[in-house]
Order: sequence, then C-alpha cells, then structure tokens
Amino acid sequence: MSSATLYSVSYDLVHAILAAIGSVLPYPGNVWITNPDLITGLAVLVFGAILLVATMLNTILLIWWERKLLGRFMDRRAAMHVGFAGLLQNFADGFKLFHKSTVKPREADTLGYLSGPTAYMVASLLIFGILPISSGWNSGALPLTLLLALAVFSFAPLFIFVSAWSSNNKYSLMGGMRSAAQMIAYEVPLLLAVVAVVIVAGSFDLTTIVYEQQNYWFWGPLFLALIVFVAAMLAEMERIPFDLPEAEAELVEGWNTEYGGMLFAFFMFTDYLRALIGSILVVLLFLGGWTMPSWVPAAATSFPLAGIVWLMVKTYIVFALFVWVRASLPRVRTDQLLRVGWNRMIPLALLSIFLAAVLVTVRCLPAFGCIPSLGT
Amino acid sequence: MSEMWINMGPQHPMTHGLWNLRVKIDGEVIVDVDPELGYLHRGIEKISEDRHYNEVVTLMDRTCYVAGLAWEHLYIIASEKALHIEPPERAEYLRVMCEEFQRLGSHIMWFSAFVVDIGLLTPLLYGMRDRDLVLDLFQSYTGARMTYEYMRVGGVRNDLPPGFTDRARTVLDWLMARFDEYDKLTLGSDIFHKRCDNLGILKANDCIAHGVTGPMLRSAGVKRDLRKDRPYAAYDRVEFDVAGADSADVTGRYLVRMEEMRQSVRILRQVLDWLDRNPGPVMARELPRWLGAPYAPVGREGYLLKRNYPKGVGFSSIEEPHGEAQAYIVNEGGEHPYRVKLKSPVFSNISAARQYLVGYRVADIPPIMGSVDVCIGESDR
Amino acid sequence: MAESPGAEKREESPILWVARPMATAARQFARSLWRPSTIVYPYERLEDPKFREKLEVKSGKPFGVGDIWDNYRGVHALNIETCISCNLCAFSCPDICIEMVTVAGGDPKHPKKCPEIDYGKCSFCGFCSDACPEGCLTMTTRYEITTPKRQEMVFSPERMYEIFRSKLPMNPIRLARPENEDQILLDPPLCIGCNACARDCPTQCITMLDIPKPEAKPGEKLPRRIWKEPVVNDSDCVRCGTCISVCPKECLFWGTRK
Amino acid sequence: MGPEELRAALAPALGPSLVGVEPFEGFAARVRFRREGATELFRAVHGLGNTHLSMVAGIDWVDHREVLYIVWSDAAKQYTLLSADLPADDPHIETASGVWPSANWHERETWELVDITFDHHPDLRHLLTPDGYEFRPLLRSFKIHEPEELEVKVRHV
Repeated sequence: MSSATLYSVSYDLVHAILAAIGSVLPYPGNVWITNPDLITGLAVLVFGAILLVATMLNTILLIWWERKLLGRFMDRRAAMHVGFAGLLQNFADGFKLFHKSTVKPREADTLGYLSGPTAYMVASLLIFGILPISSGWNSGALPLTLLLALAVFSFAPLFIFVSAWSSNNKYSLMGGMRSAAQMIAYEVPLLLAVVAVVIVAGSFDLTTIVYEQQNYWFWGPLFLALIVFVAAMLAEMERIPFDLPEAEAELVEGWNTEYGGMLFAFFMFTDYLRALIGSILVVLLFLGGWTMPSWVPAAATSFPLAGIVWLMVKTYIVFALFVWVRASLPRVRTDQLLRVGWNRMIPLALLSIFLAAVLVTVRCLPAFGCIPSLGT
Repeated sequence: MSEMWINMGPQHPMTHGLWNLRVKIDGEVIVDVDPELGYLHRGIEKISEDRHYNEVVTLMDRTCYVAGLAWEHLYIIASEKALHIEPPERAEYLRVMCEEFQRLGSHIMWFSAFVVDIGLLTPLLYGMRDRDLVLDLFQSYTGARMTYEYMRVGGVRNDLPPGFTDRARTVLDWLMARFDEYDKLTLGSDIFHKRCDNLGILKANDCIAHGVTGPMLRSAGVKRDLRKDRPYAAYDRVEFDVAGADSADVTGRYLVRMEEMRQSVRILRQVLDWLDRNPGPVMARELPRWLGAPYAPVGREGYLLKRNYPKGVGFSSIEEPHGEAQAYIVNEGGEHPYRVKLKSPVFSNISAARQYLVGYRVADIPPIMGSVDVCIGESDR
Repeated sequence: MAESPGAEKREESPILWVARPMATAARQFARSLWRPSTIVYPYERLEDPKFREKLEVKSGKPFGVGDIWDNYRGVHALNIETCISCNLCAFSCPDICIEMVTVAGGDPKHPKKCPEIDYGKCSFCGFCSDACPEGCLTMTTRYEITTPKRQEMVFSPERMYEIFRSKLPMNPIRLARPENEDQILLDPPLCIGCNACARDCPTQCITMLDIPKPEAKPGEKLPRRIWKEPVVNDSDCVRCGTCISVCPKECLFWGTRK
Repeated sequence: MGPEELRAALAPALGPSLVGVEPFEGFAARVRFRREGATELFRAVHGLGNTHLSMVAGIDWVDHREVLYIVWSDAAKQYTLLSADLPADDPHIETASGVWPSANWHERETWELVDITFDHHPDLRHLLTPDGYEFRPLLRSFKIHEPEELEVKVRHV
C-alpha cells in the first residue's frame, strides 16, 4: 500500500513547480509563491483537472467501446475513419456539437433550460472525486464513500425533471416524469442490494469493501444481489431495456427532445458518465475492484498503475455486458417497469440481504475462503 | 396531467412516413386519436390520366416505396384487362416471382421498422442486411433497387439474366435461416411478449366493418387471402398456405407476417423451378403500336394518332404485402387511361386507428402502429 | 394456422427468455467479428468486379449481385458516332427530361441532334435506352451524380460520350420488339412527292420512286406535284415517326401492310 | 351469386331505384341504381353477405358523375360493383358509412377529389388535400398542363 494518492501527487507536483519558480524570484515574490495556501489551492485545481481529463477521456473511450461492440452485434462496422479504428470519432462528434449554436425554444424557461443539463453533468462528475480507483488512489479518506456516491448518483432525476419541465415540450415532460418515476422506483432495490454488500463487508467505505474481497470476490456468494444491482443500475442509467424516458419510438428523444448542440452533448456525455460510474461500482462492489485473484502471476499485477489498469479492464468488460443486453432485448413499458421494480426487485433485494446475513453468520465458505474482517 | 392532444408526426420516429397521428391522452392512456394524412399526396391518379399506359408504371413504383413491384403488378393486371391484352404465361410467373420477392422485401422492411418500435435495435440491421439481398436480386434483373419499372402492359421488360435462379435459391436458403434468428430475438424474449401480447386488439368483425385487410385481418382469424380466394396471374398454379392467427393482437400480426415470408419462400421455390423448365416469350405478341416501348408515342410536333381501339374497364385486386389493393382503370380508347383509381390497404387500415388504439398507453402506440405496417406513399398516393 | 415458435416454449424456465436472444446476438457477434456484412462504401464498391470476387470468396454469404450488377440502370452513356438523331429517346421519356441538342458532325442543312439529359428530372426508368433503335444510348453502372450546382446535373451529349468511352459496364438488357410492328403507310392521293420524308429520315430507309404521270383527262387539271412517291424499307425503318411529322400534307401514317 | 339472382334478391327492396343488374368482368355483377334508393340498396347488399366495402370511387364523365362502390363477400368470394350516376350540377348521394364504417374515409376522399357530396356523412373534412383547398383535382376540368400544351392534332385511322 503506497501512500501516494492522486491528491498527494498533484500536491507534490505543484509544490515542486512553485518551489522551483520561487528559487529564482526576488524576495517578496518567492515568499508569496511558496505560500502553503496557494499550493493547496493550486493542487486542488490540478487534481480536479487531472480527474476531469481522465474522466472525460474514459467516457469518450467508453462511447467508442459501445459503438464498436454494438456494431459487431449488429453485423456492421462502427466508427472507423477518424483516427485508428475510429478512436477519434467521438472527439469529432463532440467538436461538432460544441460549435453548434444552442437553440432555446421561445417558451422555455431559461434558467431551468440552461442549468438542468449543466447541473446534471456536474453532479455526476462529482462522484469521480470520491471513487477509489486503485489502492491509495482514493481522493479523500471519507468513511462513507459508497453512501455519498449513491446519494450524488440519485440527484439525477431532479435535474432531468428540471430540464424536461423547463423546455416546455409535452414529450420532454412525459420523459421527465417517466424518468423521475423510474429512478425513484429503482433507487430502493439498488440501495438494498448495496446493503447486502455492506453487511458482508462491514463498511460503507469502498476501499474497505474492495479489501474485504481479497479472498474471494463477492459476485459468487452475493449473486442475487449482483443481479438486482445490475438490473437496477440498468434502470438508473436509462439504457435498453429500461430506456423509457428517452424511448425514441414514442417520445421522440424523451426529456432531451428540445436540446441541441452543447447542452445535448452534456446530456449525452453524462449518460455515459453515469454508465461508467455504474460499471465501476459493479466492479468495486462485486468484482474485487483493482485486486486480482492470487493465481494471477505477480508480473501482471505489480507494474506501475496496475490497479487502475485492472479496474478499467474489468469496468469495460462489465460495460460490454450492458451493451450485450442492449443489443438483444427490447424495451419494456413504463407500468411493467415500475411493477417489476416494486414487485420483483425489492423482494429479491430483501432476499439477498437475508443471504448476506447468512453469509456473515457462517463466516467462511468452504470453497472460497473467509472474509478478512470476519475472521476465520 | 389532464387530457391533452399531442401530435405524433409528421416528424416523429413512430410514424414511418409522413403523416400525423393526433393523440388525445389522459396521463399515459389514449383517449382519442385522429390520423391525418395527405402530407405525401402527389396526385398519382391525376398524373396517370396524362400519361401513356406504360409510363404510368413509373408512377406505380413511387406509390409504395417498399412494394413497388406489387403495385406495378396491380396496375398492369388492371390495364391489361382494360386494353384486352393477354400476357404470356412466363410473364405471369415472372410477375408472381416479383410480387413474392417484393412481399419478402416489404415484410423484412416491416420487421426492421417494427423491432425498432419496441426498442430492439439489433434486428433492424439484420433486416436491412437481408433485405439488401432481395434488392440485389431485383437489381440483377430489373436494373434498379427501388424504382423498378419492370412490368409492361402485355408482359415484362426483359427475361431473367443467366444464373439468376441459382443465386435466388441461395438467397432464399439464407433468408430461411435468418427468419429463425429473427424469431429468437423477438418471440424468444419475454419482454417481447410482455410488450405485444393482447395489444392493439382488433377482432374479426371490427376488421371487416372498417375495411381492414391483409395480415391484420388474417391475424384475427379470417383467412382471406386474394391469392387463394380470387387467384390472379399464376397463383392458381402454385401451392401455398394462407398464414393466420387467432389472437388479433400485435403478436398475431407478427406471427402472420413471419409465416407469410416462409410461405413466400415456398412459392418462390416453385416459381423458380417452373421458370427454369419453361423458357418462352415474356411479352405478348399482339400489342397496339403505342404500347410497345421502343416507339415514338406521339409524332414530333405533338402529332397524336387516335385509334379506334376497344374501350374497356379493368379491375384488379391483389394481395399486396399490406393487404388488399385494388385498381380500377377506365379505358376510353385513347393512349391515356381515362381514370385510374387506386385503393390502398394502408388507407383503410389507418382509418380504423381509433378502433385499435383507444384504451392503450402512449408507449403502445409504436408497436401497434408498427404492426399495422404503415406505408404512407401508397395510402396518400 | 401459423405455428407460433414462442407458444410451446412458454413453459421453459424464465432464464431462457433473456438468454435466448442474448445467445442469438452473441452468435452474430462472433460471426461478424472477423468481417461484418457491411462494405466500406467509398473504398469498396460492389460495381468493382475485383472487389466482388474477393467478397464472394471470403464471406461465403450471398452478398453482392455478381456480374449481373452490370444490369444496373445508372447514368447514360451515349455513342455519338452511331446516334442517328431519331428523337425516340426524347419521345419515350415520361419525365420530359431529354432535349435534343445540336452536336458537331452534322451537315449544315441537317444538323445532328443528340440527347441531353437533365438528371435533376430523370427517374432512371430506362425507357429511353429501351427505345434507342441503334443501341447507342445505354445505361451504365455509374450512379454518383451528386453535385452542388444544378446546371451540372444536365449531361450534354459530349459528356455522355466521355462516359461511353470510359468503358464502364453497360446495361446489356435489350427490350425485345413485338412482332406485329406497325409500318409507315402512305395515303397516295395526298402525296405531293416533296421528298421531305426521305430527306429527314435518320436511317435513309425511304427512297423516292418515280410514278407514272397519268394522262390528264379533258377538262381535268392534274394536281401540281412531283411524280414521285416514298417507299419505306421496313427492315431498316426504326419507327421513329420523323417522316410522319415532317410530312407537309399529312399523308403518311402508322398502319399494318396487308 | 350471378346477376339474375342478385336482381331477384334486390328488386323487392329497391323497386324503381334499381336500374339494372348486369354481368361485369371481374365482378359477380354490376348493380346500377338511382341515388334515391341508396340506403336501401346498401342495407340489402350488406344483408346478402357483402360485409366488406373495399373501395368507393368517383368518376367524372363530364356530363355526369359516377360513384362506384366495390363490396366483397367472404362467403361467395366475389366482388360486386355498385354504381350510381349523379348529375354533374348537383352530385350528392347518401353516405354508406352507416352500413359500412369503412366507407368513411373513402367518401371523404371522393368528396374532396371528385366533388361528390355524401349526405349525412359523419365527418366530411378534407383528408388528402389541405383544409380549405378549393380545387377538385380529379375532375376533368382540372388540367395539369396549360390548355395549349394539350392541343394536338388528332387523326383517326
């Protein structure tokens, strides 16, 4: 366990640069520039910038990954001309969206129309500030990271509904209402499934949860919770088969019907941001996070940043599963979705909590081994 | 939310064409609907009155852009009756082949559009891919992929190119294997049944009263198929079964159309065998001069030669991919038809929209309208 | 009754309901992993015979239309040298998009006229190439005519001659002529022997033959005319109707010779 | 059902408004009737098993107009053609949509294109043409081309 965190690295970086500058500056300047408050402030900025760029790159890569996978599922090639294998296609699309003008409907409420997508994106980006991505690479030592991440994650329906309401369009409104109903309905099973993990791991801290999985990953014993979590996550991410709020066939484009240009890019980007968060959460909670099983040769897990690489590999594999589901299943209807959510998912989630409790009681599984915090 | 009218169309992903479905909703429940047509009305019936019989064929391709050959067939049968011309037998078989390939193409196109309506994007591409094979076949003998201009009064434009029948059989084998794949993606999925069972129910009595025909009627248990009931061209000489279902819902229509595609393949195999065995002329021997294509229809200075050609009325009714299509052509002895009346099955099927939409939810509109197989080109004409 | 492939499977375990479509999609994924069915259009073209061969061998799927792709009705190719200016293409065009324009090569009295096609109006129905008696107006596999300028959609005869000389595959399909073709008939009493039909006939199949000048009966005036009559060589005639339209006395007409 | 049987079945109900029943190619028969007996005829024909009305069409014969109804009987598997001549100056006829609901849209179309008014029609609005469209395109008097372009020399052979 190294003590370097992303924040400490950026602090050291800023400190070194400012010290170097300060050594050549005359008297009042060099004191001022090595002021600890300034270093801290700049370090936070650098930390944020690195995080933002990494997140954006990852999200765009995720879109590329989905396009390529979906293309093969559909017996076609996806983006392939801009950059190697179309890797830069999404940048091109993004630039196109960025230089389009924002056309606001005349009757739309300006404040809500503009702030909705922005808040939606910012709230989702916040989560990356607290997600641990490798050992020691968590940004702060919060004891309740999981809870905070899920709380911020569930802000989304509010912003979606604000955007939908303020764009003054019947389709947007219906999409927004569906979205709110759906997200609230699936928030409950999502949290209940998480509770199963928390019971076993004994902590709300994601780093701790990952370390509790060093003997075996939770997906095996907590398979039911995994199923519930993935299904609820699909609904939270609004992907097929649960993409009713933006069902193209009946609601045009759902709550973002009236958005174009950069604001639409915000929505689009944030959808994939949330997909990335969802996939990372699945990996952290059930698939051992950045750790690998002991039979994996040490050379494969000990190179620099190995934890981040393995976490990302797992994340992309989990996301591929989401894409696979999207490629093969039709969309369900609102009432069916809500009925499944309340009538099926919640009992299953409760059952998974019961199973988790059983697991805690028996402590050790014969084939898998024990959870560290529970002892042998 | 209280009751409100929303306009689904003319630019809406559900419409599959240029039309407007005005829906009155109470929350998510449909209270009333009012379809509006006419966005694609090009006056084909009027333009036909100003064109020579063979030139009207170019308009018929544009009538329904996914079933051009079926409409050519409809028009040609009626105008041959009006002009008292008998096509050779090989031409009749070729026309049956055209119509069945067109049915395959149209139904696959319908499948592609329908699965998107229920949110299934993958089979859309499968359907497009497989329809392209049918279009390739069309291109190889008509020369075009969408606007074929293949049939002529008195026969067809040209015979099949060498090697066509073998290639067509390969395509049919490929398609038959793909149909099973389609079924696995749709019928094999629980969500599909959740979405489509007991949806958009239109019972047989309502179908007949509102003039609904085609797969919608057959899915309600009425096995009316003009190819069987009132055989035209060479349909009395091929074997096939009429597809049918009892459920009268969206799933029933899906089953009927998939079964029809399989029956089309069955018909096509027989027709291809026949065509292999029986070479012959594809154009009638006795044609009025101005009907043969390679002639000047009029003299250079607008010099028109009026012949005392027998007058007549031609009526044809065929089982187009969407249902019962009819043409009524009045020949008053001139080069141009006096009146061409076309009846589109989609026109009647849309007109009954209130019967099968009211009471369902907004989310059900795309699958229901998708199962109707709307083609606005032919309903507006 | 169509048997429902889903009906008997309803008793199966619910996990299959999700697994079956997912397995189908995965199978397709594996199939298209190496080579999806799409072709990369601007770089790979189905009208390119080399690419077609490669595709058919590798994919094993019935994609592409093989050599009969050449039957495609695309942009016209015009062989100006063999064009006889018969006007039939312009006559037969349902969209009235063909205009006969003068090209170099004719004598000043009878300028040579060849078709100029406006692809903004053309519907590619192929009636013109069907009508062409000399086979000089054919359709090729070229289909890219998009241009930002509307004037560039009008293809002059010289431009179509360029296409002809570029050796693109031509549509080999020819329409068979019916056997009971009408012929050019003459209404002898009306004819004045003016030679207009023989002069303008694009195939030179009309010859003016001398007819005996009748003896004028007493009190009767002979008509003022040249004592010649056109005779049409039916095997050379392309039935373009030029003679009928240039006849000043309307004495030629379509009909069947007994 | 041949023309003679059809006449025997229809004559009592219609009386003088039945002009004639004649054989017609492609149909079981062609029933010509006067518009005064339209509703009775529709009821009678519907009662004979012709439950499906497949099309309503109008033809403008310049001096008069003709309205056509094509009905289908599932039992006999035959079409029957019903036709009535209407005067060109006052072309109206009773609606068939009370007997066959499918006539609704066909009659709207015939009304707007051929200018035949259907009395007591529940919803006689423009369907294919825009609301307030004043022309009746399928009348012979509506020319696509300018009149001088249509003038051609005609010679009968």
